[in-house]
Amino acid sequence: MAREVNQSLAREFGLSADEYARVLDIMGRTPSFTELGIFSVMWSEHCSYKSSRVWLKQLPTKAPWVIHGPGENAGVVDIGEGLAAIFKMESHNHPSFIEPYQGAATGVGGILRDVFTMGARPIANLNALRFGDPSLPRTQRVIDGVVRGIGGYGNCVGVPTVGGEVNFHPSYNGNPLVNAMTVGIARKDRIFLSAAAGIGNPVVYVGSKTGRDGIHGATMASAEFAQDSEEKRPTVQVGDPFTEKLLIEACLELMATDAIIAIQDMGAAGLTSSSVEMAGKGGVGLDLDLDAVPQRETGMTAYEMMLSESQERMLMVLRPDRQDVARAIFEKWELDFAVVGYLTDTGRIVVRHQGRIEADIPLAPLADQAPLYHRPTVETPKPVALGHVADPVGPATALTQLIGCPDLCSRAWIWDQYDSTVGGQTVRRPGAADAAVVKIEDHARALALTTDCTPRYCQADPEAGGAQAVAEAWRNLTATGATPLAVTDNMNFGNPEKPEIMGQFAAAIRGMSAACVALDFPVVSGNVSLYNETEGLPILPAPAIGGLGVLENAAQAVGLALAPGLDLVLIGET
Amino acid sequence: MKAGIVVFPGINRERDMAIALRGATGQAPRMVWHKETDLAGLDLVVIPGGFSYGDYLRCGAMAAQSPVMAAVRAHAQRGGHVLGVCNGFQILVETGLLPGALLRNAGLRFLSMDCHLRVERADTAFTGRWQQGAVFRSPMAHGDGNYFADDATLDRLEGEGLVAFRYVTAEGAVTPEANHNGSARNIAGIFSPNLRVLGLMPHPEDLVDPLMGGADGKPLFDGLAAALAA
Amino acid sequence: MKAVVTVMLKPGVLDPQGKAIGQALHTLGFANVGEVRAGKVIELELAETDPTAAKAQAEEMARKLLANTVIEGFRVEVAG
Amino acid sequence: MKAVVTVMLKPGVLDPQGKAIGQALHTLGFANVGEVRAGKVIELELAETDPTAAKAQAEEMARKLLANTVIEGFRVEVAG
Ligand SMILES: Nc1ncnc2c1ncn2[C@@H]1O[C@H](COP(=O)(O)OP(=O)(O)O)[C@@H](O)[C@H]1O
Repeated sequence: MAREVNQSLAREFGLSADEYARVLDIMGRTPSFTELGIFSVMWSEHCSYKSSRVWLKQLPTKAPWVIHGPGENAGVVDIGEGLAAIFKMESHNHPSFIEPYQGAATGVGGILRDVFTMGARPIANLNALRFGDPSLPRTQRVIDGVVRGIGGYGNCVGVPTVGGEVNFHPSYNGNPLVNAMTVGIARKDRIFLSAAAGIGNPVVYVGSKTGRDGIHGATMASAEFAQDSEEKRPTVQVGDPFTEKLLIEACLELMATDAIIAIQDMGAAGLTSSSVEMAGKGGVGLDLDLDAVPQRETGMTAYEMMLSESQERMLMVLRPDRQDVARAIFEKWELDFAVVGYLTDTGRIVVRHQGRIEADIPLAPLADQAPLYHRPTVETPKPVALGHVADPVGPATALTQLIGCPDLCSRAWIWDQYDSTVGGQTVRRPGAADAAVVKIEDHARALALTTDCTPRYCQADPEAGGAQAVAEAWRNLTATGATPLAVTDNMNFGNPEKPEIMGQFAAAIRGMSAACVALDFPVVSGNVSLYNETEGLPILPAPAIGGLGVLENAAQAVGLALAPGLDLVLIGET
Repeated sequence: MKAGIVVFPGINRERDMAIALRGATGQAPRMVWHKETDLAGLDLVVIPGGFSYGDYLRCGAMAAQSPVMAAVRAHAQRGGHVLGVCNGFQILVETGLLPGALLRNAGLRFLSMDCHLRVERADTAFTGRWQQGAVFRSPMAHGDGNYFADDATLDRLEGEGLVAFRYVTAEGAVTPEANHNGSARNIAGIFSPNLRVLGLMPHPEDLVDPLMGGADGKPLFDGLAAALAA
Repeated sequence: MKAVVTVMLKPGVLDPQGKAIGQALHTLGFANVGEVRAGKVIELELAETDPTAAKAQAEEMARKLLANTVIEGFRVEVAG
Repeated sequence: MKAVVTVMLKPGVLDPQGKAIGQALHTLGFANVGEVRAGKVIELELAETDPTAAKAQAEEMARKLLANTVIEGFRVEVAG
């Protein structure tokens, strides 16, 4: 493991020559192996959004009801009666191709943590899935594993899976899309953020122990698939929904006290990104002692611990006088609890392990000088106008074929595997309305939730496709009687270094922005997944939209079932 | 009626159950942590659904070993009422309070859907609000609900009238199609010989409010509240 | 030492998992597969040096927790 | 003949089942239990009389279906 750090190693770690030069400049010396690892994950596409950030800035993110827009672990909107809805969508595309069950399961676990880390009890999960040609055995295995994985995790943690969407296209044969969304509810005056504060305050690690799971997962999620990726078999993370359930309960119990100053889940690039982001946002330094980190395996190096993606872990900054309260709660729930460091006034992250300083990096430049690319774009050519469409089969046959096709047939075989009623608040289950409706316990209010995108449209015209996805989500919410409030998105695209892909991305953002502005439907959180290509073939672009709306009275929710004797009315031009 | 709900790590339908009980009794049930052993004063002990200890070894196996289950057993031996739903049923069976076992669903998939249940006898504290033979709708959500017992046990259960509910069609017919998880003789729930312990797989507690699609499950809780009124 | 506890469904208890695996193997073209049974194996590291004692302990664990003797049987092997 | 395929998570892969079983055994008072790993065992009846061939077949089945070789390893034993 102790290899010489130089440009060629940096390249293996996914850093370009320019990026490595910038590392040398910031450090003023050759970085250590661990330091190089930290830079590489922090500057990966997955963590830094270096190709997408310039475009994401164009999305409208404000409205009077938005409490926290993008930039926090999840978006937060005011839903009235002193309550806030906290929600976000996230992709687990690459892991789900390598190991469908665990990839999808840990995707659900990750997005749940993003939401409860802010103080919300998760009340609903949704998903947006795209698979390859369903007649291929490989696709069937992926579908089976993904659906089981989503159910396996969500059912066990006891958060109902209430909606989603699925479609199929051969461009997803080697690169399925698995986007998971979680929605939670918190009191709007009890929202927890990640900015660390208070020099000398303890940094506390809770949850599962650290193992060598998924090391370099964040950089993997940012690299195009090559033929040999199945052979390389990178370490896959295994999810532990039981521990996640304990973590939810323990965190919510602690959040009812005044012990927590800042909290952040350990997602991609685990300890590195959580500690760097917490300290960076708070403008403080951080001393980490890796010997104190609960470890599942022996002989782990500093590099491995900093980059491990073991699941079901959180990092918190606590009030020093509340440490015992916190420890007692985590012991009650039989979770690990360890003070692994302290906040400092140095503005640096210092990582110690077995008596050695393994990393010592100034935090401001690690964040401020992170690469930001204005990648070249090429517009997608406008689709040629549709000419006369022949009707070879007649409307009756066309209708039966449509109803039976994989993209439109019943999804009951999926949602029958998801517990959609746990919690006792599901007013409209999957299939019962255009959006799922979930009541808020002890309130009359309910949320309407949906995920939508039509990649075919986005391929033909990314701008119109992006706008259409937003509009469809808005319509689905409206159709239940809800007032649409805000969206989360999951931008799934190919290799951003190709101008035509970046062109799709930019156009989709334009379309989404225009629709969001027109509908007063701001984007409050989201996720970007790039490099969704296999052997150079990109996926159909998929800017998945997760929409959230509110109903003041759950009893007014409208479903799809037609009551007899009513008139059918068609609104809008056909 | 004073009811208590036992909470094991990994249980997740305790709040659904509390809502259903509160709806019937007007009072919040006591939440009993799995390390407690004092159930004094409770008329009804409920073991709710979920994934106790992740169901990682066998559903209900680890919870069955916890301290509170000794107290639940003593409560049952005193003639107290016990209701186990889903994971709770699995735990009761693992504890030996009810016979048989719950195997993996025959189709090997988790099943989350509505099913129809037929009330096999109406002269118990649990079923008094129904007519014998009544059919009601209930959500179910489980991966291991396939009731199994050897033939002698099944014959005894039937002979002694200890089958509580069966999976049936909406019209009340016992058919293989209505038996989603493959249970022996379509059995969805069973009683103890004194009729005071009931275990069942489906979730009537999730259908007690027209807002959530119906109140078909409510008679169970209303019946208990009436029968066990202090 | 290490004890390996193998837990299998008793003969006569339907094993849908084994059946499904058998069918899948046939579909994959493994024609000479007959009956398939699926079970669990639990490997225990025991702080115990006497094989007889280790075996007895593992058997007790199996009876108390690892197997449900209503439906399952078990066997224990002990290794260095 | 009979082939027994034992499938275990690869070393280093998180084993939530094993962890939970270990904790439960401790709670039950089995103090000298160290690491616990949980896996699957699949017993196959094969229409094959040559042990070497039977083993090779079972290994192929394990690679193709019985084990998820991304996270699991397997071993095959053949018995009369
Ligand atoms: N992956 C999924 N998980 C859960 N529910 C799903 C999934 N895919 C589709 N559904 C549900 O199936 C129903 C129909 O889906 P879809 O055809 O996408 O509806 P629409 O076009 O009206 O948005 C919706 O209730 C949706 O929530």
